[in-house]
Amino acid sequence: MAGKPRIAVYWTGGCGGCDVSFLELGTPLLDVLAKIEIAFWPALVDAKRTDLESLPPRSLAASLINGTLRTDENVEMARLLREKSQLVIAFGACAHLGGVPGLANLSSREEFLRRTYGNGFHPAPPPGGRAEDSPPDLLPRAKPLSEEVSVDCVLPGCPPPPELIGLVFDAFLSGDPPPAGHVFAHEKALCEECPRTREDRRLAKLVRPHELLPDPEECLLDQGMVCMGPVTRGGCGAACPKGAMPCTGCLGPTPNAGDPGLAMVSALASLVRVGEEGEAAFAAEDQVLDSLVDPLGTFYKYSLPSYVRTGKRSDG
Amino acid sequence: MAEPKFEPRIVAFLCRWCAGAGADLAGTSRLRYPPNAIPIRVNCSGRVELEWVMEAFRSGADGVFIGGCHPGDCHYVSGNYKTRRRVHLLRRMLGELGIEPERVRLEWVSATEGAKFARVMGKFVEEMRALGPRKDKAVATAGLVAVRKG
Amino acid sequence: MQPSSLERPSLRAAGPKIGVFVCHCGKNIAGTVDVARVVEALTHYPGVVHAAPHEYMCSDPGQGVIKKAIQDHRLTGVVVAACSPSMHETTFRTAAEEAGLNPYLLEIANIREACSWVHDGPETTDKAIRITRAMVEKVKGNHPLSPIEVGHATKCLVIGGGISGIQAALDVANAGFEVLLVERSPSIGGRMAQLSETFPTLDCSQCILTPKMVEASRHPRIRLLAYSEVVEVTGYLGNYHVVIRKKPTFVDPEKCNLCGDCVAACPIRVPNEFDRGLSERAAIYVPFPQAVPSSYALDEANCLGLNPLRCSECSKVCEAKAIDYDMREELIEEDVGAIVLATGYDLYGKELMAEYGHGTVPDVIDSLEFERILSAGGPTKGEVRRPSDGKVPKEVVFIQCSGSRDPELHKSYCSKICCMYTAKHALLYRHNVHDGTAYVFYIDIRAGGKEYEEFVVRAMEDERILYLRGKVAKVFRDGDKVMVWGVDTLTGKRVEVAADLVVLAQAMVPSAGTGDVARKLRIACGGEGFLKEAHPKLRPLETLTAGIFLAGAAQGPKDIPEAVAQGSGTAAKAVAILSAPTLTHSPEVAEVNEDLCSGCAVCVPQCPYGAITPGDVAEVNELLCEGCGTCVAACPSGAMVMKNQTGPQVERMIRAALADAREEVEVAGG
Amino acid sequence: MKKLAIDPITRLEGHGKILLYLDDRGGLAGAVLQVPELRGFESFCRGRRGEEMPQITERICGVCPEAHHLASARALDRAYGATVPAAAWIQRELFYNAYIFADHLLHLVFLGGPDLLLPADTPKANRNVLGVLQAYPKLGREIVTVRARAQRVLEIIGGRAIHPVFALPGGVARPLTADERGEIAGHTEAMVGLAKMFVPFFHEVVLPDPAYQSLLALPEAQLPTHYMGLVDETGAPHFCRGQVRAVSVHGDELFCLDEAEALERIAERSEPWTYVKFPYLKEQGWTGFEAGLESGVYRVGPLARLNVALRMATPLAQEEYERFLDFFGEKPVHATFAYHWARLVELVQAAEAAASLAAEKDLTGTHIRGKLGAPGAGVGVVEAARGTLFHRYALDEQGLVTEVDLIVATTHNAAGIGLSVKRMAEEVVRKGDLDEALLNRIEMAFRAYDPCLACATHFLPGEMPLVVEIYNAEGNLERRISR
Repeated sequence: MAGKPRIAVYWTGGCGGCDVSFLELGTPLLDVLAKIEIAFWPALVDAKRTDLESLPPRSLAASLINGTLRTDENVEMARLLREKSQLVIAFGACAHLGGVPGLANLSSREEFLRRTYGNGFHPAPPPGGRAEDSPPDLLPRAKPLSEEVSVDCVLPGCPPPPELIGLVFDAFLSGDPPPAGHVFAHEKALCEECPRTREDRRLAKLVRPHELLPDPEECLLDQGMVCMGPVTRGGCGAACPKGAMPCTGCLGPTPNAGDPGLAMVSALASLVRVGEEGEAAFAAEDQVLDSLVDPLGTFYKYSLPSYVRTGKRSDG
Repeated sequence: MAEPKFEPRIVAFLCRWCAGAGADLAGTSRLRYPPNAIPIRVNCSGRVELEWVMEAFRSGADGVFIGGCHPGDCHYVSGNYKTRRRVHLLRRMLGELGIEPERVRLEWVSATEGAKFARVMGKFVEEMRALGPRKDKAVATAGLVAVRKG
Repeated sequence: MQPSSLERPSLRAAGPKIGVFVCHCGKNIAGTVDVARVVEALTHYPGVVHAAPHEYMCSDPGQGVIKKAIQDHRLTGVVVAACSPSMHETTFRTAAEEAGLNPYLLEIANIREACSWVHDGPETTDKAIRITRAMVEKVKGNHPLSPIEVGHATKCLVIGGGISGIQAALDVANAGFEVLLVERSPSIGGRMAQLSETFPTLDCSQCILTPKMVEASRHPRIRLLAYSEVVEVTGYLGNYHVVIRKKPTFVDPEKCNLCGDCVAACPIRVPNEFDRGLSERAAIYVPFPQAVPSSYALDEANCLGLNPLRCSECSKVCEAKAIDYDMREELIEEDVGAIVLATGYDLYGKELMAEYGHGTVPDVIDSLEFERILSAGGPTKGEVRRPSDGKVPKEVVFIQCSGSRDPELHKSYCSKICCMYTAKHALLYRHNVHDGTAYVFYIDIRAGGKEYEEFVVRAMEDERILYLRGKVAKVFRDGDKVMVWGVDTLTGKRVEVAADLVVLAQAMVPSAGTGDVARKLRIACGGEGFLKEAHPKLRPLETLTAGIFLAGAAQGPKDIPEAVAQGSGTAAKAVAILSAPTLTHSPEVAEVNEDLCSGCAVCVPQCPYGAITPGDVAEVNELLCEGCGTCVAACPSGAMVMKNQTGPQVERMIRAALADAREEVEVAGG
Repeated sequence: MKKLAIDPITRLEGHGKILLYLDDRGGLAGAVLQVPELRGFESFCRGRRGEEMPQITERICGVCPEAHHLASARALDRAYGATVPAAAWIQRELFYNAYIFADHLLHLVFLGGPDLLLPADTPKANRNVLGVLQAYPKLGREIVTVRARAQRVLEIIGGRAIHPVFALPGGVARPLTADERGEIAGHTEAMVGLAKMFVPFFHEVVLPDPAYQSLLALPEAQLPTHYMGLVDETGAPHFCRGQVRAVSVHGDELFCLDEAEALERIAERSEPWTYVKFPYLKEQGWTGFEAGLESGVYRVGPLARLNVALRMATPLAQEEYERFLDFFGEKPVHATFAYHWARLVELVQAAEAAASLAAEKDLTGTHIRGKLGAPGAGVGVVEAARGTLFHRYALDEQGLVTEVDLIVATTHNAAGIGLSVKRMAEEVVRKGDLDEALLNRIEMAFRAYDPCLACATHFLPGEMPLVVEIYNAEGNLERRISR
């Protein structure tokens, strides 16, 4: 059918930051909205699930889905949108890699229900209500979108920077859809766009952001901060390092970095130097390495469900 | 009926100049050690990517052995030091992932230490037998972007 | 330049045609490995189009089988399952090349040293299959490569003007190549110039050395840079760029006629290093009469002062007007193709010998001091007189292994030449002092060398030289005597000698500047500080850095003939490089995927060879890269790639190694 | 017994479900607001690095990350026993006022606003931001532009507009430059300009609208509860520091305390049929879902803040505040739909405050990190756009989080919202035949609170269109209405 391409934007469950970031397009947003037809975008318009259900398969040009998959309902909606869409775009870090809520996978569902509500909390229907009225159950673990439906391309970030959102629509309205698996961010790591200077590539110590007021010019890694920049895609303009805070990896790893945690471990360990290398320095080097706390939470802040299934928890 | 004895699967990354040569010497000296480990030769232990260690675990390995030159003897001066640090940090992470850190073993073996190679390899296999099969689940999933291009 | 393997389509794209050849190696492999089963298993392995066994793969017929198959099946890769690659990799790769297959598309699966020789029982065959499968995966990912070719400079730098360096310089120069001979002190000649006579022939050291020194200084293709030091060395095999600092001597060698008036005029007197402090010299001096270059030098450190000029007595008396206070140091830059390191040795300081009086007893001297005393040109004009009072010593004790073979307190190694020169010392002493008695304390005698044993026996048979087997426990001053307490372990008796002179055969240690030079050249030193050879047996003259060679005692204790032989040996090595039309370098090096490199520079400090230059994208100097791959494993973006051993390639090997022998391994995913 | 399921409710941040139970005579037997998801931040924040908490907890909500970011930083200041230097404080406050401004604007235009700015009979297709932009092109454009400028202020100071990264225990990440101050000043000026433009618009267009008048007067929309909010030393509402003041249904002070003690005055109860927890004032205790003097139910947010405050902090806001009080003639104001007006008053104060902070000399000061002591436990409080937000952490000696407790705006309001919904439902049900517009009135009841159910349970927010299903006593589907 001719006319404007029809798209859907939906959150299975993100914090809403992705949608707000969309709004940050500002006036360009209105231009974009003029060129497309929003068939379904709860954040903005009052179309309903029934409308969506009534659409023929693949009648939507694209769906941008953000959020971690956490409940059965999330999965249902993702499948529904997949069925109705030609392109499914993972929109934001949660859909892309599992996102911050994916850190929940570090503990079991039971454990965090207990911790949140105290012992003996079991979902139940309201007074006079029936079983189906009790709150929906959670999936055993948080999942990225690609674990339940096939994803055509990715718009990464937490949230995706408006410029990158712009790219998607440029690509999209230009008529030729992006290649399968395309990620709307740079292939190169953040360092490429980071204005900080890299002088002496060696780590004599590790410091945490609150322990050091960093030099405004020098690379944060060289100053001992665990900056994920080297393993993380560019595309945000190195916003965090510019703000004197280390990159935490929200745009996800570069195409060949593989597992971002392993890549960081390798890079950090390679850079640690305490005096001359050699047996005499082993103990001191280990001290530096051991000063790294919470490696999983640090390296997989946005990607735990994509890369890590800890053996600690029973995996449903 | 009795359980069949558990035989650990092991991948051994051996540097060409020391551990690899040591393994060859163990061969020429006809020393016996258990066959559980499949050797993969690299120029330097510094070449060993942590991705490989994980790939081994992903592919079902019960242990990973890395053999390099003794401190001070690295053919490439300092590759073995880098490996030592990487493995040290990796072990810590493995613990949090529910994989026993002992499943990754780094050993210094010189070209002249055929006997030592046979001994440490035998010992490692023995320890892996004692440790039993891996209790953790698959370690990393190949998500949309987790697979690297060749 | 090597076309990038990243640009070339992977062979897998075209569909690999791999041939697998399994060697029986007689019973060596077939004895424990069921070769037929290996062949069978590999025949069905994805990508393998041909698999065959052979009794002896490395034999001509064996190689023939491979060559034929390469042509018949148009193989895109070959795996030879046989002995360790260190045995026959070259053999088989050459064969492949002869059959028209790029040699880097052939790999060896080691199923002998790593399998058939170390295991028995059924798992042995299973392991052999896994090893071979993994190697098939590697070959699938390999790209054809060809060695990197590079031009080079044709000069040679020799560092150290001792006999070894002189020999190297002469041999290279005589082969028709230009040589820079750099010597730290004002004259070449080194230790040998200090010696009196040489064992076992007892001919005069100076007499046989001087002609070589002169030849070196006169040689049209040798540029002699005495009183000079290497400041900086950059570059790589065939193309080293060196910066040399020539210190000012303040005397124009052209004008200086060696009259010596300046020495008389000079108010300064300092201990003469050449005589080990047993004589004095002026601040302006020639180290020794036969010095080359033959010119005086004013040693700035001891002169009253040049800036401002405090004395200038020497220039006043110099009729030749050879003295030039304005002479400044010179920085000389040269491109050289090869470097010979011959920085020589020092003696282990006697002040470190607590048991022998901390070097505070004037009549306890080291072997080089005794050499000077014995030399005709020495402080005593060749008469044996002791330092304290110039008396002729009647009882002299020689102590061997002083500081050597003593892991607890001193050096653990044997200094190798002490047995010989001590015998020489004792004999020469006896020739000098006919009524004198020489005692030699030794642990055992090491006289391995042509006519060496005979020489020592000659000394032992001189009844006035008493060889006492045992170590000296204590040496101390007692009046004008030096008491020596030891034990004769043969008789078990305590021995006490009230000696007039004690000579310590001090251990040999690397010369003072050795570590410094090693750092500048980025080559390794061993535990004891001696320069480290590439292989103790098979590559004794080479270092791990291609194009840098070791000669003489800087690499370990040596006597003169060995040092000379090494000089010539390194010359041959150097000439091999200098005479080559171009140099080749292994193409299996790291390379940067410029589409992925963010310039984060994590790789830069990983490289021990300084082969990586940081920038918007990192840059690898293929010729400096030795292919260790440490940078590749460190690269956070997976942008640094090892040619023919990429990460994904090895990951496929891992999968192949672990998958059950039966199951089809999934080879995609790279 | 029939059940009405309004699932899910829309134009708010988060998933929500309203269940109405009708007896056989069609009367309302019960009404609950159910929040059907959770993410368990309390659980997985444990073990994380303390200094990461501002950046982790802000992922609870992408609409008000700034509130979590600063509440978290405040808790860490306390946990590390740090005194925040002036320069850092000014950065934080300026940042925070810009946030309140932008967030209130978001609600007035994108979320709750359409209910007021557009006539009640507006077709649903237009009852959204686009409708607003069509109806008021000039103001609409201005709002979009100025909101963008406010977001830019957040970006300059926070490092990023959404999910900022600048707050650290004891201070902020970096000093601001003179140029940055210059740009900020320009933006804050524009914010004040918009506020000046919005106020008359409200009085000329929105307030006189009989529809709004009736909502304000609607008996079902009067909810006499206690109120809680943050006030500065002068008794004016302050969004990110001061003391927590609570007043009773009659306006008497219940307490005025520092965050830690204030937190002691609150207890939480959880109901198995929802993931949201229900806080109440300990002293009054939990007497079930009911308002009134005896009940422990209290409300927070713009209306609550104006009710606990003695005055506003800035001149223009004070003027509007007085107009507000004159209109109702009583304090506390209990009219739920007064939340919207209160929001406007605060929007004015936020703009004015931001402007004056932009002029502070110390804004570009370089002493921005207070000295940190050994890590311990700490409570932080701020006023999120929609109400009081508590973060409480305990850290171990490594500075890793061992305990987390979050009480957020909408949680405080959960009981109140439930009540408002129930009463509105009663009214709607009494009117009999249920149509979409009527159902929207039920939603308007909670939209007034600008609730953030995302925050409320730290679950994944999602907005779903409204579907109402009416079941008969046997539980068979009788009718399905969709707007």
